[in-house]
Amino acid sequence: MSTMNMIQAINSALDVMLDRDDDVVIFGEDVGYFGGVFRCTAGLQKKYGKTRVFDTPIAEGGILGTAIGMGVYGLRPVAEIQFADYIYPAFDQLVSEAARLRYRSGGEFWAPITVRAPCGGGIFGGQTHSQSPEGVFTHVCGLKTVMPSNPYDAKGLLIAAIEDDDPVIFFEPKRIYNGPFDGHHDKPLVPWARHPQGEVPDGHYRVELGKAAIARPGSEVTVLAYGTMVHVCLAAVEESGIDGEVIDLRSLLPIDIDSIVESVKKTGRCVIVHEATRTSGFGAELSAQVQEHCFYHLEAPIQRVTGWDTPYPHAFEWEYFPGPQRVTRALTAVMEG
Amino acid sequence: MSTMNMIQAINSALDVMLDRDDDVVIFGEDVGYFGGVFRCTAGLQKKYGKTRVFDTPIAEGGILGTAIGMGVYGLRPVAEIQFADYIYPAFDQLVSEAARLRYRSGGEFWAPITVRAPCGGGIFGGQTHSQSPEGVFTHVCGLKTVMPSNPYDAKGLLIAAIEDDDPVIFFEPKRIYNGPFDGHHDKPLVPWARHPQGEVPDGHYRVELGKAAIARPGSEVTVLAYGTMVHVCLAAVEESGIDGEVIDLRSLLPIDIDSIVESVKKTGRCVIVHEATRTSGFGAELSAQVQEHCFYHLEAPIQRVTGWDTPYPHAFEWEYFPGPQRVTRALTAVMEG
Amino acid sequence: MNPSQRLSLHIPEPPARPGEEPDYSAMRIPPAGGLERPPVDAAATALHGYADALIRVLDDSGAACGEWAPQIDPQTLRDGLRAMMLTRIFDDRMLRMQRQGKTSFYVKSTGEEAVAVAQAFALDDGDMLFPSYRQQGLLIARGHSLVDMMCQVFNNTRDRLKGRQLPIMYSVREKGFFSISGNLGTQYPQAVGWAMASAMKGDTRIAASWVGEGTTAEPDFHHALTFASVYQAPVVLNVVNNQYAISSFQGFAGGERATFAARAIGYGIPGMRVDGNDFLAVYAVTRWAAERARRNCGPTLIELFTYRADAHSTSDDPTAYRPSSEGARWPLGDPIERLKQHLVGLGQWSEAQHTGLAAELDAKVKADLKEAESYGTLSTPPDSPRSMFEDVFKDVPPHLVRQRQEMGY
Amino acid sequence: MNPSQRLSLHIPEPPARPGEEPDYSAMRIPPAGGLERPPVDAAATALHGYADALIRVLDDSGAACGEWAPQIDPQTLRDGLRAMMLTRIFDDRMLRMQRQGKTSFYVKSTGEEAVAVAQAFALDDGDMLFPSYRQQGLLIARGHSLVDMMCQVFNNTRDRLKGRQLPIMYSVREKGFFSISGNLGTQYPQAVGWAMASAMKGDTRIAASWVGEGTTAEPDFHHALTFASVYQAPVVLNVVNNQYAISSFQGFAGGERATFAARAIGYGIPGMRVDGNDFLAVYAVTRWAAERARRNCGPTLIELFTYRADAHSTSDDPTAYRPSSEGARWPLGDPIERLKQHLVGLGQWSEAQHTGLAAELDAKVKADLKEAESYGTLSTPPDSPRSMFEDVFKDVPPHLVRQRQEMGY
Ligand SMILES: Cc1ncc(C[n+]2csc(CCOP(=O)(O)OP(=O)(O)O)c2C)c(N)n1
Ligand SMILES: Cc1ncc(C[n+]2csc(CCOP(=O)(O)OP(=O)(O)O)c2C)c(N)n1
Ligand SMILES: [Mg+2]
Ligand SMILES: [Mg+2]
Repeated sequence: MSTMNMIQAINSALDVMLDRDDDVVIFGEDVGYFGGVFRCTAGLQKKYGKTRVFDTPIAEGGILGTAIGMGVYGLRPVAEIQFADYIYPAFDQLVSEAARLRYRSGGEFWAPITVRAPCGGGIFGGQTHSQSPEGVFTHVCGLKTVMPSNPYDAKGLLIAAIEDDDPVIFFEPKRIYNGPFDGHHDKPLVPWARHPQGEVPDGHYRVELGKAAIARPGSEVTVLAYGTMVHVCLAAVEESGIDGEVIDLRSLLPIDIDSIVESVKKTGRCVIVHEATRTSGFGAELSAQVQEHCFYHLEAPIQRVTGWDTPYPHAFEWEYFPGPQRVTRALTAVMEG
Repeated sequence: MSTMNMIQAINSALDVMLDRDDDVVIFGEDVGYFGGVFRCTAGLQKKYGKTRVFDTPIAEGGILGTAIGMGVYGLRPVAEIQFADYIYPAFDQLVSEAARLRYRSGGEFWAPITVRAPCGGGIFGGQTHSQSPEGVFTHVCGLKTVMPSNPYDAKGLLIAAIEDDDPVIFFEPKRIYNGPFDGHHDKPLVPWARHPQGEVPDGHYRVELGKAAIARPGSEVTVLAYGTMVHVCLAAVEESGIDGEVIDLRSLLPIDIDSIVESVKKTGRCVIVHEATRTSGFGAELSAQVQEHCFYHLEAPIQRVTGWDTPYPHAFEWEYFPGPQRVTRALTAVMEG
Repeated sequence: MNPSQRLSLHIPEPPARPGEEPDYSAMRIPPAGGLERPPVDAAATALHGYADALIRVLDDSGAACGEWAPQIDPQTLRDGLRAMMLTRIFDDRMLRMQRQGKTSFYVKSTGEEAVAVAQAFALDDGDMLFPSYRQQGLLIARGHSLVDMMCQVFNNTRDRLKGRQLPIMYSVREKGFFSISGNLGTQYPQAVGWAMASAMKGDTRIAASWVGEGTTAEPDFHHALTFASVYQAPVVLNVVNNQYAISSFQGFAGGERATFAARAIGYGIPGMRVDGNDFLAVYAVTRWAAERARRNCGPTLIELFTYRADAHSTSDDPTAYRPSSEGARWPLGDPIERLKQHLVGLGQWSEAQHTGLAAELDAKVKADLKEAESYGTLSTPPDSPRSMFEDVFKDVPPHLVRQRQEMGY
Repeated sequence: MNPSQRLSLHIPEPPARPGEEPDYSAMRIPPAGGLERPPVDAAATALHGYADALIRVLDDSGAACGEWAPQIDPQTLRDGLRAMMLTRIFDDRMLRMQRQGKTSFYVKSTGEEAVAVAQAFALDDGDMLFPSYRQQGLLIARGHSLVDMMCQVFNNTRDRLKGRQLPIMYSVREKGFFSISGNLGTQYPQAVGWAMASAMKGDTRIAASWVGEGTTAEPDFHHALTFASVYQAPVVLNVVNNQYAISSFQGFAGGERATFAARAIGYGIPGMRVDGNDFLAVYAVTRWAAERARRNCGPTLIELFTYRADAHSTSDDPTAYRPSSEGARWPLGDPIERLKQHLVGLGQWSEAQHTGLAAELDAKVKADLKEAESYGTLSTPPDSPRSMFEDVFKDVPPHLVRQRQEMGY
């Protein structure tokens, strides 16, 4: 057991997997000698050699195209997309190839790739270093989409993703790399070292894909969130005094609908929170499913708290970011509604 | 006034716009001399010359990248993506560029492009000639997404799209190019010539983007659909004997939420139908918005009838396609529920 | 400079359109046997000339000439001829099936059979193939069951792809034949990735991939060449220049300005241009490239110059955009005829043998077809629709179980 | 062939890593003035040699040599020197602003000033520029207001981009300077499209665009070259090879195997390689390419060989991946020093004038900064957040009005 921040936990997951499985290879822009712009692969090239951990050309489509080929050969490639905002040039290889390969080949070929991509805002990254594109991947049959909210889950989910025989997109909310940022940007960040989920086993363990976690049990309203927003929601629940049950989805697809339904049937109310833009974001799917399954238990309209439907504006970061105040407002509304 | 099928109506819209506005140019794979694999641009190169209507390299990203540049120059480019399934290589230019250009440049530059893309299945096209990817574009701030259901609207919406100063993705449900296919694949197709909306003015007219149409008024349940599914829903309503109000959305973004809300408040019930896969499809957003706006009017859970969450399977086309039977089942369920 | 000169846009125009007479008199066809065969470890920079050249072995009389003439025993050549003939007969027969409504779609490779067949012969059996939709000859050359291929085209009860794929989008793992994608070019970087993996693992197998000349404009062409160059991947990348991409002639892919083999130069990769209708030349160049890759000397790009003798697919009618006489006038002939002539010249084949073989293959295809049809055609779906929900993921997740149940299964 | 030979993967390795001594002794630096200046309408095929060459005008003594030496009057050269110096001083000062927390991010162009400045001088004012984030020199050379640039970097009340963009992602329509994208390479095909439009309309203006050598691996590089070639678009496409892409040396973009100028060959486009730190050579080659484009002779790819003398951006620390002595040992010198030396040699400049100009520019930048800061810095947002909902579309649609109201505006 060690104290790790999320970068260290991710590094540890990669280290464990490189060590256990000779077929694991890691590559991406600046991930080799340098160790990644966020340092998630620091030290790994030195430890495992240049053909296990290496730099690539700046071509996200080429990175994922070759990753698929390696996966078909029998390797377990882990590719880094430097920022989630830069995943779009690889969209075709993900959507048309990785996602459909097993299906279209009648199960003959598949691509057990893991795609790591730092996502989300709150770091003054502007419109091209702040996006949360997870929603679109959940519309693509054949991809699994994951987003951890803490170092323990990050390591366990990443190991599970690498060991999974399906392609997994693993989004890393970079705002919480160093600590559980709760949206109070004017207060100092608590480091992971002072958070229970900063305690991370050194060795191998898995956090199952497709299982949500109850981040905080509660009785009055179910709050669905993932990534950074889990901490924002926890803060809002505390500050509002409303007894919210905060569910950390962890895995968006497959989604742990049973845990969600159980909670909403209990509370009768639901608030959904994500940083991504609202229209057709993953919150829409959550809302649709909750009302499909829990219609007769709902006592108020489901509320969505999300990024606005605009690009991420650099100077108005905190007006854009769905912080605890906005979540609190939604909690209050859903209690009244 | 002429009788036109949807291909002719689209051709007519392009013809009218090429004639009216010297800045309109049309290009794409096989659209020039040949006139397009679906013949939508037939005759136009001959009429307007090779620099107004021309073929391109097979590079969807290049087509839209250059289209944006032409738009910045001051032209109104209309680009064809041969099948919507092949729009993904252009995803980055659409999402990161066309959609954000006006915003990121503070309004200095914009890309008034129109992207035409035949979409949808039911033509035995298999997984790469049948997709309905409209949902992901509605998650992208700065794009407008449109899908007509008949020749009259196709022409009027396409003209409005070309004249619009924002980028518009114009999806053409190819299954209804020749007639209002209602999902009864074992019955002969009624041609547009025998349908009132096959009557199309020869000249210029616009169908405003962002306005839905009531395809059939009704009192018992609101049915939200677009493209081919409008006809499937109309058939299902007739066959079920349930007095459904079928709303043809026409424009997904911007969405005519007022018309939807008005109808659902009246009927108290809602069924959403699209051909695209279910999870995180546009139906999710519709469902979320309907329950946000009409929660206290809803008498039963909103139902979604969609393509299954699998790639489009060639041999099981009709098991996959959300036909009138499945819609009828949902109508019945929502009446009982 | 005259600043008032107005700019104008160039739009490529093919040599001839319907109603015009194609004229190939200006086409530069170098003589067979005129080029050196460089050592397989030659520096890429020493090979620039091959990108503008046309490697040819068979001369007009069918004799094999020059350094590139490969050492192949007559039996192998006869096997190659057989595979090409079988491919053509198979194609013709399957086209008829489509016309009869027994399947929805078909793509022929008529006129281009030497590409797939000679290349399959030049590669090792363990080498991994990442084809486009027009290399059915690879499967036939590797001796794959025609019945199996037909069952896929028919989407019948024995369709190994469970009715999921468009006809001809084969996938045959045991023959090292990768699942064909409907999306152009995506297999190209995948082949490079496979080859990189093989190199990482100290394997001896190489990869090969194919795209049409039209597809070179797609990003994945660039990705493949970049990654192959950077990591010196053991891969043979082929561009089948059949001069058409549906209705667009090669000028819309850049063919007016340079050869497709020349694309390789900028990546420091050898670009070898070969007469794609010359079985021996295709075999020799592919063998050279494969050997080069296997010796860790890196990737090669091969442009196979040929002519799409028939329609793009069953959805296409080429008379709408090119003169119908064009194919007959195309000067590089037919690959089957040319190999036949060579074998006859060697005294290893005769007109009678040829007619006999054609009849035998025809009978074989008919018999296979009969068997395949006995398992059904498009109207007889392969399996229960229940299988529709399988293989989206390795295990069927709960939401797909629910949807399957919703469908009634 | 030895079939049992095991394959292995090549991973590029830069000449030197931290702790090692960079050694440029093997670098081939051709003498200045050694190359012919071909006519601007020369066939692309006649120009292959320039892709492997290095066009240089200024020799070690600062004298202009050979056919490529452009005819520029001394005042223009002094203006060029001034613009380069101003760019460097501006960069240095803005870096300090970032370090002081007055903005979130900055990107310098130190060592590469000749690229943007000489190219801006070589193009006409009406020509449209599609830059990457490292060509601030273009704006400065076109005389754009530094205050305006600073206000964008500060995202203050006068930020013409309304606080929406990351610092340095300028957009200045009236200077023909296209909105910079954070996504690498996307501007390249856009420039080609703009040039195509200009040609369609019979205009006389051409387009120019810039990417780094690392960015050549992106698909849009390939798209731009393909479309430029097919339609012979009047565009000048520049690759700034500063040898680094963040931490990755040029080998990861293919630089171990061929030059970046050589990429052009496969598209039938001239690829001209130029000493990017030689103001006169950059000017001359750009002028040649611009003239070529303006005469309807099509596009040109220019590789500008230079060195990124400083960090990638304020988020980067290059000592982690390259020897800190590398920059000093880099043999092609500093563009400002070299032009200064040339002017001094001509008797058109002096040490005293240089010092005086430096002081003047320094004072100017300070004064401008004072003004810009008076409109606020990052902590003083530009406008009401209400504007956040504008310009997503031309008109604010109902759902954004609702969201704005939800936000309380
Ligand atoms: C990404 C993508 N874009 C467009 C298409 C439609 N399409 C199918 S085949 C084809 C032409 C391909 O031409 P070429 O690469 O020369 O191959 P050939 O058919 O000549 O063998 C086109 C445009 C597609 N399948 N995928
Ligand atoms: C599509 C995309 N991928 C990755 C990045 C992250 N990134 C920003 S700059 C950079 C390096 C670019 O190097 P180069 O093209 O050589 O330009 P230079 O910085 O040297 O001027 C990278 C990888 C990005 N901005 N966009
Ligand atoms: Mg072709
Ligand atoms: Mg660089």
